[in-house]
Amino acid sequence: MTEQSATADQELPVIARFEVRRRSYLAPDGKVLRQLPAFAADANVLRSLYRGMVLTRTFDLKAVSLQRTGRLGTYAVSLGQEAVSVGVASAMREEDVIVPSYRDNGALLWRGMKMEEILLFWGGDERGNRSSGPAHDLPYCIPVGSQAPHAAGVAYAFFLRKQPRVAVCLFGDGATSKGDVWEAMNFAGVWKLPVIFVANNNQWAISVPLKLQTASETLAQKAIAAGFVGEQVDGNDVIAVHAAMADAIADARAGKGPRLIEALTYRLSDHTTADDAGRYRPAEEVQARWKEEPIARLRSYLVSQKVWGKSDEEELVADCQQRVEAAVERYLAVGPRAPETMFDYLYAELPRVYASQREELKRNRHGRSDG
Amino acid sequence: MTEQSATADQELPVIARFEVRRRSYLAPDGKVLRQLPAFAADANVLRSLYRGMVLTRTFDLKAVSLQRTGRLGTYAVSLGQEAVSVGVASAMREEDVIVPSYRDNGALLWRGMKMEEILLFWGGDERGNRSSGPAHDLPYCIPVGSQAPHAAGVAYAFFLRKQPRVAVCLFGDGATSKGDVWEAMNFAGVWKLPVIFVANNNQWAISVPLKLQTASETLAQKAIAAGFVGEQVDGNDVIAVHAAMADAIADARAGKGPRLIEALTYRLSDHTTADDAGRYRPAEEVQARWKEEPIARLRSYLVSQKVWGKSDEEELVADCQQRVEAAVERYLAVGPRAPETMFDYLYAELPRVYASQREELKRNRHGRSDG
Amino acid sequence: MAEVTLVEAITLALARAMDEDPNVVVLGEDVGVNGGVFRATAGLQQRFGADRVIDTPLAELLISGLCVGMATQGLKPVGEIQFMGFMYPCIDQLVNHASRIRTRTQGRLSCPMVLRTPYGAGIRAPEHHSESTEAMLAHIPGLRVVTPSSPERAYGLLLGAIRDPDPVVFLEPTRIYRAAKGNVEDDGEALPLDVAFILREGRDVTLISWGAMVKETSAAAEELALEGIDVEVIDLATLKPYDEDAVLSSVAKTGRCVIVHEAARTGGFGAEIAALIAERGLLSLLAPVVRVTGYDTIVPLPRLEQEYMPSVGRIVAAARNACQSG
Amino acid sequence: MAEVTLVEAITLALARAMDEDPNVVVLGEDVGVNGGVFRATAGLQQRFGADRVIDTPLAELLISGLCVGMATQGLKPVGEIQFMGFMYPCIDQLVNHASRIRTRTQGRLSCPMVLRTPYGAGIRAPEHHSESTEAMLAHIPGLRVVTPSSPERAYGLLLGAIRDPDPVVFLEPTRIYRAAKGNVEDDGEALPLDVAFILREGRDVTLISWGAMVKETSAAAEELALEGIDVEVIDLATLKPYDEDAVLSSVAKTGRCVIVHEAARTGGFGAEIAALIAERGLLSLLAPVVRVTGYDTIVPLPRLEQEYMPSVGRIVAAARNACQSG
Ligand SMILES: Cc1ncc(C[n+]2csc(CCOP(=O)(O)OP(=O)(O)O)c2C)c(N)n1
Ligand SMILES: Cc1ncc(C[n+]2csc(CCOP(=O)(O)OP(=O)(O)O)c2C)c(N)n1
Ligand SMILES: [Mg+2]
Ligand SMILES: [Mg+2]
Repeated sequence: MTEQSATADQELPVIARFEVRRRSYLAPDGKVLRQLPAFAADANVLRSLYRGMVLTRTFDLKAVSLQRTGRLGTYAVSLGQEAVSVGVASAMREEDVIVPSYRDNGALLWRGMKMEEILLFWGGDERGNRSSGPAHDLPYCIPVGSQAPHAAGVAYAFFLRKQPRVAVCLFGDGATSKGDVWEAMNFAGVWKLPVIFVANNNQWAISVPLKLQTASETLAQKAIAAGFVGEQVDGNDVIAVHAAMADAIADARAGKGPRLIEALTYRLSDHTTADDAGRYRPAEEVQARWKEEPIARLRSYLVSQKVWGKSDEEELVADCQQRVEAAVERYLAVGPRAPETMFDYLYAELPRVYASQREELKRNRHGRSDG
Repeated sequence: MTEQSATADQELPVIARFEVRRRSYLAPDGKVLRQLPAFAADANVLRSLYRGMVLTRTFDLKAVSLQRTGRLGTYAVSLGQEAVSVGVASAMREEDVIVPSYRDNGALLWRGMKMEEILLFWGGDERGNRSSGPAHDLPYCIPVGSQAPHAAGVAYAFFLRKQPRVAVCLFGDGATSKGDVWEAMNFAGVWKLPVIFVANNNQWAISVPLKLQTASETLAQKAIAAGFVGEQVDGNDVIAVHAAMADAIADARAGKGPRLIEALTYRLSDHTTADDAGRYRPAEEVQARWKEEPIARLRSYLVSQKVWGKSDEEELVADCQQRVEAAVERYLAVGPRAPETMFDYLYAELPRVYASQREELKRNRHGRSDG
Repeated sequence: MAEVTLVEAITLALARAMDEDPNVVVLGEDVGVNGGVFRATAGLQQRFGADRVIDTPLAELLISGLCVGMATQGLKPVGEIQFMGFMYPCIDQLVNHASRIRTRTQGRLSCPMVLRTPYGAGIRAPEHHSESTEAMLAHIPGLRVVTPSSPERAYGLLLGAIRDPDPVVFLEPTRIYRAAKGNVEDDGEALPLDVAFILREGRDVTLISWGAMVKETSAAAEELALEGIDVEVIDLATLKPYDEDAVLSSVAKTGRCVIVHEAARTGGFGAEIAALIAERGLLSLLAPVVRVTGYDTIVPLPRLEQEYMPSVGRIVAAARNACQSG
Repeated sequence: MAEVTLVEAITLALARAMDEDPNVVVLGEDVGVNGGVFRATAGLQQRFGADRVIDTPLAELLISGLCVGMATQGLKPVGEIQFMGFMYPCIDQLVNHASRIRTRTQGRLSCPMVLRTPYGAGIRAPEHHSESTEAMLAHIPGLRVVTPSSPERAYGLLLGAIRDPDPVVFLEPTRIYRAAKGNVEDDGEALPLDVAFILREGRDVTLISWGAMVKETSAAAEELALEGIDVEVIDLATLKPYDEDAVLSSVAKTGRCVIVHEAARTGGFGAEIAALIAERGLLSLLAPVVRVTGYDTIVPLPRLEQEYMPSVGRIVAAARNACQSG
């Protein structure tokens, strides 16, 4: 039978319209683009966001050097993405639950996880995840996107118990290609759950650029498929990230349902310490992006507002250095684990049949015949 | 920190706009709503679509009675959804590939699969899937949504070989909740693959109504998340389904990429012969929907156009009855399979280690000691 | 004390668990108004509400992932997967999360969830509705895999699974959902997990099975008894972790062992049991261990389904052989 | 004839296969410009183009599902899953489709695909990067599961897997990707699937292993030789379907068997081998079969990873025991 051209479509009646909005307040040079949100009038708030970002970067860079010198395992730094981590976590309450990926170091620091705990985990020791952060927070999640259904489940628990709490789920642009994220968003839409999905769009999934990840013009629009609002924010503008999250969380807490926040930023570093981005990404591209990074941006604004100065900066840098160094010392001082402890949290109570395996590990503890 | 109200959103600049259009030509009573597509001027085309739908329904109802009398296994009828099956298949070329679900009987009939083959498969015999339809077509798929990635893979093969062929994937409204469908659509968008996704929205997934399946106003809009166009069609208007598919397939064949077609229809039957919809769905709802069913609708139009009359109808009904009965006889005449054949297509060549198991089946063939 | 079918016993246990603990929620496809495609959740939504008996979208990965998230916050989710053939999308959540959250967080969080699913062939259903791939799950550290073979054990083991502080996959033998009847006291008494049930004591040969095949295995024991062969029948019930002592002490007594399961032979869970015996029960063996199982092929559609399944005849023959040799 | 590492041998085989058959395509995450996170596909995209070496979106289910669809149309897709810990979302496609399309259509369609993935612990990687759950896959009828233990076998077996008309999961031992070096003739010669390789002949005891553990197993054999114990070492290579005859004839000769794998013990593939021996090799056994395996717990993070893995010492001790008893 005859096949006609698609232009016919244009004559058809429209039954649904959608739009995606973008939020940003500070230009890369720190100039104000539009009226700032109310909280930004409080310099203390902005300074604390700034400190959070600087501490995150100081810590991240130290972690990389620890890895380079063989004192830490593979590590995913958040260089250039500190505004996402800090903007998101700072908009949450203690009783809310964060459901992070493996790159949200700044967010977990803000939530109260100790630097030495983060190092311990990436140093290859589960004990790091005991975490001094809120006991109800979920730990780092490594299988990309697989934490999204958890966030929906956590939010469902709040909904069922009628608690005014919100789950916040972070993942990357690559994760938006996974069915897990899709199924979780769709469910959250149906039940109007108090969960905010944050897509940290750093535009790369290891070596895969965004355009090979999806054909959608924005990641925010993916929420349309789940029947709720998606918003894009300038992920290098911590004021925008915090404001967008504060709005979304307030709505979710008020029972207005989920939201997807796309934080558009850029991965200034290699994917992890195990990656060499030089193989797939031109240095020029990275150079250009440095002009947009979030820390200098907020500093320029604070300085322009005369609420931040050279001495503040020097103090902060010194303080961060000192805190990080102290944490590293505590990390390096952590003693080894007894091998048999690999059975200690397998079940609430170790089934009798595995006792002998635990015993064997205990026996071998000091005498493994091949050293 | 302070949380603000979401109304702030409305002041943000819009960076992307989307719309979903709807296609329908015939009102439930067969009256013309808008200018018909060119192909509809040819009465032969419309009559063949009509015949396809009537044959499908005649066959489906016979299959149900076979199941009720213990001569067929569980069967999923397409009662009320014949326009989707026929409208879709009739817009395809022989060299295209259909990737069906378990409910697309009418489409497979149109593609050339024999009625006795369909019965043989649902009668519990794999041999039915040898199918007299195009050898490259995929067979019925039972795990909901899991066929969507196959369709993308088939389309990729066409793309790689630069063949002007299209893959057409059918699934239900429930399937749109599965990550499989989502991942497949997203990939098809990135590579602009020649694949059309058809969501047969019969508004129920067994007992789960659409509103518990997703919060999106339409299923068509889910394509927005994958970066391509989604269109809703009146799934009870075979002219609309065929036209939408013809356009979509023509575009895909011309390299313009994938499309999602939501065919909005209604499941007039139980989910399958194993289901009792009376447990979860009011009879009144179903009654009301009967007014919209596709066969009477097209017939009214054909009659109003004087291209179809009482005698045509009587002939057609008799012909369909006769063809179905003949097919049923051929089905019932199919001999049993030797037990050991369960190994015959496990691998291209049966690995030596399994030969003894095949032998055992052969030995036991007639003498299973417990009868 | 009423006579109920196995699936009715499941419903009783679910209702009891939901009644005694507000943290228990049931979720899955069609579990609400419809009461489940096998009626296992019949009446629960009317009684406990649509918020605690959740009709989910059609997405198995989601169901298992939701359970994990809910469980970390102290809910006790009981997810239903409509058929085991649709459970594969849950494996990622089971292996990478449910079974590890306690270890990953060194006890800070735990995952008290149950994932129920009907399993096994023999109901003349379409493709994918006859799966019996319990061995894949029983290989996962941190998980429990439990399957009942009677209404009494269905009730007691499901209560035990729901109350257990760790994740449990609960496999329900579809074939005997209604065929198996028994008197179940709805007294809230759970049965212990991790222990096998000796259904019949005997001296000559040990028959080990679980789930629906316990029916054929017990029938075989009766038939063998007529021949004067004294059979011990063990229902393993919990496959992960399983009751190694029960297996070893029985074989130490009988010296002969036949393992029966309907899953494909190669890499089936019967292999684990035979391996245990080869390692720690070898010296008491008087005859080779035998596995009577489904064949190493795709479970055929209904027309050949019966030929695929272990029959009483095959079990009897294997046991008879074992008793003759050695 | 050049000395190459195991991962370089993989690259050679992929290049050869793509060169000789235009239907072969490679797809996965980061396989293109980046050449794979382990460089297994290095240079392939430059040589064969971005259409045949496809950087997919981040979605493992998709990768396996695309392979199935492509394969039904005569392409020979070789999908890469970045680590075995991320392969679980593929199991649904492997069990419900790849392994069954030939049976489902009674030969009308087939599924000649290969799904490659690095597997195993020992590289001090983060959680989920040390999985060794081959037993789950080796239980699936209709599938092949193959794993090499040297560059030569990596080259020959991968070529064999790609040319095979049925689906193959190809497990690449991460730990010896670079550690294992060998002289590989890039002559397009495939090695046969479904057969085990006798790496060392011996009379006293049979050591059976596969993948990376062949290294420790062979080292153990050396050590045992010094004690005058004559060891036969078998690399199973293909786990599904596996070479039962090779196992049985070796054990018939030695009467003693130690099976070594790094996966958790319970329900690991070693169980299947021990079960085979208990069923059909029992009479030749002079000592209990022994499994030297990873422990029944979550593979620990790097700090305890080494304690988790079977060591040369544990293998030697087990073999020594076997030789003393009986
Ligand atoms: C399911 C899964 N597949 C593959 C990987 C390996 N991997 C780790 S991070 C990564 C890229 C993730 O990209 P994105 O989601 O954009 O997050 P980003 O790393 O950029 O923050 C990949 C492929 C993984 N961890 N999980
Ligand atoms: C993955 C999977 N889960 C569950 C089922 C059981 N099941 C068969 S059909 C069906 C509902 C499907 O609804 P929909 O996608 O709307 O298609 P429809 O049956 O309405 O045509 C379910 C849950 C299945 N076949 N596959
Ligand atoms: Mg990214
Ligand atoms: Mg439907």
